[in-house]
Amino acid sequence: MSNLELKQITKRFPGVTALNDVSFDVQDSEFFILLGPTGAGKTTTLRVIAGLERQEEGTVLFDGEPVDNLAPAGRDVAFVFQQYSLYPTMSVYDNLAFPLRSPLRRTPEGEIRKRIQEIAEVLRIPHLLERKTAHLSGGEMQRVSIGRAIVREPRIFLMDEPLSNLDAKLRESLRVELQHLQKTQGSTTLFVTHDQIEALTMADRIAVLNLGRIIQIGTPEDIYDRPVTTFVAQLVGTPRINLLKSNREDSTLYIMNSDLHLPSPHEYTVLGEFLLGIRPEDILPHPEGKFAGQILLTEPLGVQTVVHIRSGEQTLSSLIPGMSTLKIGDNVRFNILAERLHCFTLDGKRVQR
Amino acid sequence: MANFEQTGPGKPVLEATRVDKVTPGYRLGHNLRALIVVLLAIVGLIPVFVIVITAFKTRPDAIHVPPKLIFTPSLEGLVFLFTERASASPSRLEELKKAAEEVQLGLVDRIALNAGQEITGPSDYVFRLRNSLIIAGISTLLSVVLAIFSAYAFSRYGVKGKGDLLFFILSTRMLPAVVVTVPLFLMYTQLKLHDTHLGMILLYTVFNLSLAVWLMKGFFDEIPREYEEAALVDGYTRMQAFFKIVLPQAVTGIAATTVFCLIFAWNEYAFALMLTSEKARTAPPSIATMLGIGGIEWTAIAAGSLGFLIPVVIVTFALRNYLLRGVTFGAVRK
Amino acid sequence: MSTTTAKVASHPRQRHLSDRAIINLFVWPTLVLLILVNVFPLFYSLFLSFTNYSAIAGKAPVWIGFKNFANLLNDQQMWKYFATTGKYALVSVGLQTLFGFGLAMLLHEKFKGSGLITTLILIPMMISPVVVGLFWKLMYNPSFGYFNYLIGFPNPIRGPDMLASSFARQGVPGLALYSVVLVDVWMWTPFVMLLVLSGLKAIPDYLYEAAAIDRASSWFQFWRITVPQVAPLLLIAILFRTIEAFKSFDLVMGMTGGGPGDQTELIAVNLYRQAFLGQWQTGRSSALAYIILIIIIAVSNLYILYLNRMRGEA
Amino acid sequence: MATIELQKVEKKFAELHAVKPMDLTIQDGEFVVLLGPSGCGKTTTLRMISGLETVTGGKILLNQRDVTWLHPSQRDIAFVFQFYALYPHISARDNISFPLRAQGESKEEIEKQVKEVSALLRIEHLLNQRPGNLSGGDQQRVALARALVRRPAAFLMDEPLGALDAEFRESMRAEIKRLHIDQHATTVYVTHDQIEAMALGDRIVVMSEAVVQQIGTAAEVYYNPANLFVARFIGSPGMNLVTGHYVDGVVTIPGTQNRFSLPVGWRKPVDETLKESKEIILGFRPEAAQLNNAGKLSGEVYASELQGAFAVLHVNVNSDDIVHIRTDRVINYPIDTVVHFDLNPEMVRFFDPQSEAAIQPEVGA
Repeated sequence: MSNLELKQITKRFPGVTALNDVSFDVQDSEFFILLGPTGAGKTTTLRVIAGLERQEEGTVLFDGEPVDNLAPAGRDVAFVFQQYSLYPTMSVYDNLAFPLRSPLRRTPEGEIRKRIQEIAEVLRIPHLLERKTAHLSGGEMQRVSIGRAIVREPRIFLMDEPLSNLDAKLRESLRVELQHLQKTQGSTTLFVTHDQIEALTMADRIAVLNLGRIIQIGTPEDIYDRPVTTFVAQLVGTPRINLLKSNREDSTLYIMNSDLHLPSPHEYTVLGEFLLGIRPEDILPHPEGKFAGQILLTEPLGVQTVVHIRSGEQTLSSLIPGMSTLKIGDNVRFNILAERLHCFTLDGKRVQR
Repeated sequence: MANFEQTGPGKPVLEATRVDKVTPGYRLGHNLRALIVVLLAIVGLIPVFVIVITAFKTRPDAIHVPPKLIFTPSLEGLVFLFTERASASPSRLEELKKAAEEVQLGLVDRIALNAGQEITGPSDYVFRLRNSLIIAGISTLLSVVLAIFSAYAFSRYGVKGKGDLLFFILSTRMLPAVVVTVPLFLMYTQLKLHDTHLGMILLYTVFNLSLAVWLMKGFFDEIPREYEEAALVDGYTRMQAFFKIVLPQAVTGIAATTVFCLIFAWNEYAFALMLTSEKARTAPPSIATMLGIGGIEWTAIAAGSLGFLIPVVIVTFALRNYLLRGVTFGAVRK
Repeated sequence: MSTTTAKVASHPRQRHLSDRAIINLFVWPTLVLLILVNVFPLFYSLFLSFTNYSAIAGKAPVWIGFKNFANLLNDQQMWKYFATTGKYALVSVGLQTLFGFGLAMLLHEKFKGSGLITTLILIPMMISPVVVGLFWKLMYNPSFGYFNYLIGFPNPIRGPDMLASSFARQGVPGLALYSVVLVDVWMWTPFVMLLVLSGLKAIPDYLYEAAAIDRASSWFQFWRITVPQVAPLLLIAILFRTIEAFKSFDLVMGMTGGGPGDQTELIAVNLYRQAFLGQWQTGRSSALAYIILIIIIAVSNLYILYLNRMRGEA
Repeated sequence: MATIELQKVEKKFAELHAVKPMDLTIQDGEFVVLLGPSGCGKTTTLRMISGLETVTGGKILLNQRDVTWLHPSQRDIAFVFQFYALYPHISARDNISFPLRAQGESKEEIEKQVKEVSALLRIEHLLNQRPGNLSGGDQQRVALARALVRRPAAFLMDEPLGALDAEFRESMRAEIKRLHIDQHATTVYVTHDQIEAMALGDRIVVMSEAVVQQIGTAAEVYYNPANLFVARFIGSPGMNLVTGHYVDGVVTIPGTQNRFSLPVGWRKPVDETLKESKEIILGFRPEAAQLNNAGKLSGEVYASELQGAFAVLHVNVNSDDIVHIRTDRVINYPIDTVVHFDLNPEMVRFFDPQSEAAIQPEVGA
């Protein structure tokens, strides 16, 4: 497998700059995820790497060597599309064999048959080989398209939201399988998604992309615990992070139009108004909690419950494990875990701590 | 691994039956509307029905006043269509009748005999039909092949000025044939293409090209680009991707386009009338002039029209779901 | 993973065509043919329209400026033929729209066999117009034609002779034109029906379901849901049929050849007469051809513009 | 408001049994969710209540009135569609006021109610717009306003959040719940998303293949699934279901030395249900397992997933059963390392492999 590097890639379409000075690298056999809302430029990035799109500026390097003037065929990358990932007119076997029969590889048929048997075992699809692609379920289709990517042992795997069209339950199980497969194959993978759960659960490292710009690159823990902007903070974590307008006077943080105030951690240097970010799981209802509020709404989700609390004019959402017995309208006392607070300037930039 | 896709026998297409759509009153209205439409369809097809029965009538039955519905069918129309005849003198008729008793005369001659005529040779209808087939067939083949390539280019690449280019191609079809034939006539006479198969094939190819390009572009637009791009990434060139992945998926589109071009070329009259006279004359102009020479040869004309009509009816059935696109130049997709 | 397949040879010089090459290879043959057989003759005839050339006179064309156009534009006969064509287009398109819309509304609700019926109704428009002309000529025949018989005039003397524009032997001007219009309507109503039907099919069910829940009157459902959705397609059908009506030549030639007199002398038929039949006035007919060309391009531009605007909304 | 009663309601399309005979009673002001995978008959059931679908058998009562064959508009119900179903050619205001105009309300009355309901849903600034140029979330708000304005006896909602993109869905879910609390209108809500079902539903009707699998509150359905389907479908990831070998009080997982003895109160019911067959299914939610090195059960790590506030460890307990264990954040177990864990006895469930039904413990487990 090889490693991939993008240096100052800029891609413009008439009237819009799809990618603006994007640079990141993917180490050998790393599972790297590009996370961002629809229209952020994720797919364009993949297409530039695969050579399906020509970038205006910047270079794409495989193992340190620029590949910009190589045709897609010559780059030896595998591309798993979100939809239309299988050739409709061919059987599953022919789909899997197609890349191996390309003029570049000319793999002998015997070799192809052996490789395909192997892959079919790994992906548990041997019973599908002779079936026409039209007769496959969504899950089977994506598994075969992943198989087609693996069978040719490409230098790099590019995956464009392969799970997002699948039914929720299937997505859960395929996520686990894909992660296991990648770890055991050690294949360098660049995976694109807008689903933050997929990013957090599967990635070794995540790059958050919005409007064609890289906002943050880091491990799932970095992105979740140390978001550099309010955009990243709100993108990951359900329910979304509470962002409360607050004010800092010497060593206490006062949350606007509520009587909540917290001792300010000494490293917070900002003075005056700022945005305080509190993850719902860091707000813990507790009989002797320091703060008081009133229950607006409870949303039981099975493994945990979202409790909407109003304190003063501010509404906070908190996340408590298991099923809560709190009723709407009850008064509730709660604590806020001080060690995991996030502090942003009013225009959304993280104040370093 | 819990997979909740209820594949089963495929999700059935359930016809929503709303409560107010099953009341007796609604049912009655529904059946009434169905009846009216069926009646209208029948009335609409009377002319076609008339052609069919006239083709199998004898001449006297055909011009019977009032029009005869019950009649003994005869092949006279067909025989007259395919033969040149002369009316035989009474003495000649006697001779032929005697020959008929000794079973020397073929069925065809005997039919002519009943109508008091003697066959002198084959008519030119078969020759005209052959011209129609050659010219329509080859021109359709050419226009479809050319259209496949240019339509693919238009569909996949933003060819400069694509909008007006397509319109420009279409405009050649928007004009009355007559407007184009005046200059063509002159060009063809100078280039010795007048009344030649080549001349007509060239014209019909271009005539059909605009329709074929628009139709094929519509069909190509419906094939997702991801398939070709996947082939590129799998190590194939753009041309190989076109032949191995795109074309196999466009087969139904190509079939529909071919048949539409065939129908338009087969039915064409104006160009054939003005740019051919004898050698390359196709069926439509020759059927129209048949009326002139043979006097009231209605049974032959009906037979000729029927022969010309049947392939079209069969094809209309085969093409049911593509009709919308073909007739509106692919502008409206079903 | 066990054996590794043949690694991709490091970027072999593959014989593959750049996109630019592919575009040229695929598009140029079509363009060349179009230019040769369509564009060149149009320019050639533009030149001729400014001359007094006649194909059979054997004299070289002599430049006469706009004389041809001037003669044509103030020749009363020409205006008569334009008027006949306009009347023909107006009436035939009007009736086609009415009947087409009605038929589509009836056929919209599926019933057993509605697919078959729809296809049967579509047959007339697929037949060669000149053949249609022929067998309607048979239908209209006063004595043994089925038309008179079906509308209750079995006796040829007291009945109408449609194509001779007479009723019980008295002249009825315009009857021939309207009998040709009737055939045009018979042939092309299915076209309008097809477009309206496809518009109706595109309306999502849940709009009617929401209307049913909101106790909307069927009048509201027709004017607020059905008509706005179908209007664009109906308009395309009307524009399309107007252009076709303007072009019609085959049907008229098959039935009346422009007669009786010049009652059904549509502009395209007259152009044929001037250019070929006997008169051979090539220069003048080229000028007439250009007048028709300009009118049709104006109308079809409306069509293309409308189509793009409609696409924009859809 | 209204009570809704379904008595033996059934639906057949030719030979396909879309909804098998079903009984359901919905109390006044209750929020009931019909939950199940696509094609399980939940939408057909909703459409039968609304009259948009005829009934093949059984009766539907609205406030004890038989409405089975009544025209949809005479049932005093409002229907919210997945794709909004707003009339495209008229403004949002006209869309909302439309049902009132049809009822012949006076102009001022209509004006007042439209103003009131658009304030409630915060769409006053959108009233003059056409639905075409509104975002998905706003269109659904207009559709909700149209449903609310006529104060119907009951609200029927067919996956209203299905077509919205992620960031709208969470806020709209809370809004629908708040609306229900303010109006306490009887609501029947269809969805395939079990998170939505548990967040919104007072009671949840879990359906699959045209049959009701279980009716219960979010807690009942989550903690006491009636059968294997409900256990697997509810919860993300679903309940762990491991087939074991049962011999007098002890469940052993074949192929490993994992053994688990039945907690108190389960011995008699399990013996009675299983009689002589030796197969049993042990079920437990991911949060019911705690990692600890001295844990009695063990397996190799297959994969691990950080899910934000917590993490899930996927462990191979035998050749093909993978178990999901919820852990707090600090996990970095490379693949195939052996981990040990224990099960919280109160959260353990047992199922009979033949009937797939849950075995009920003696005393409230």
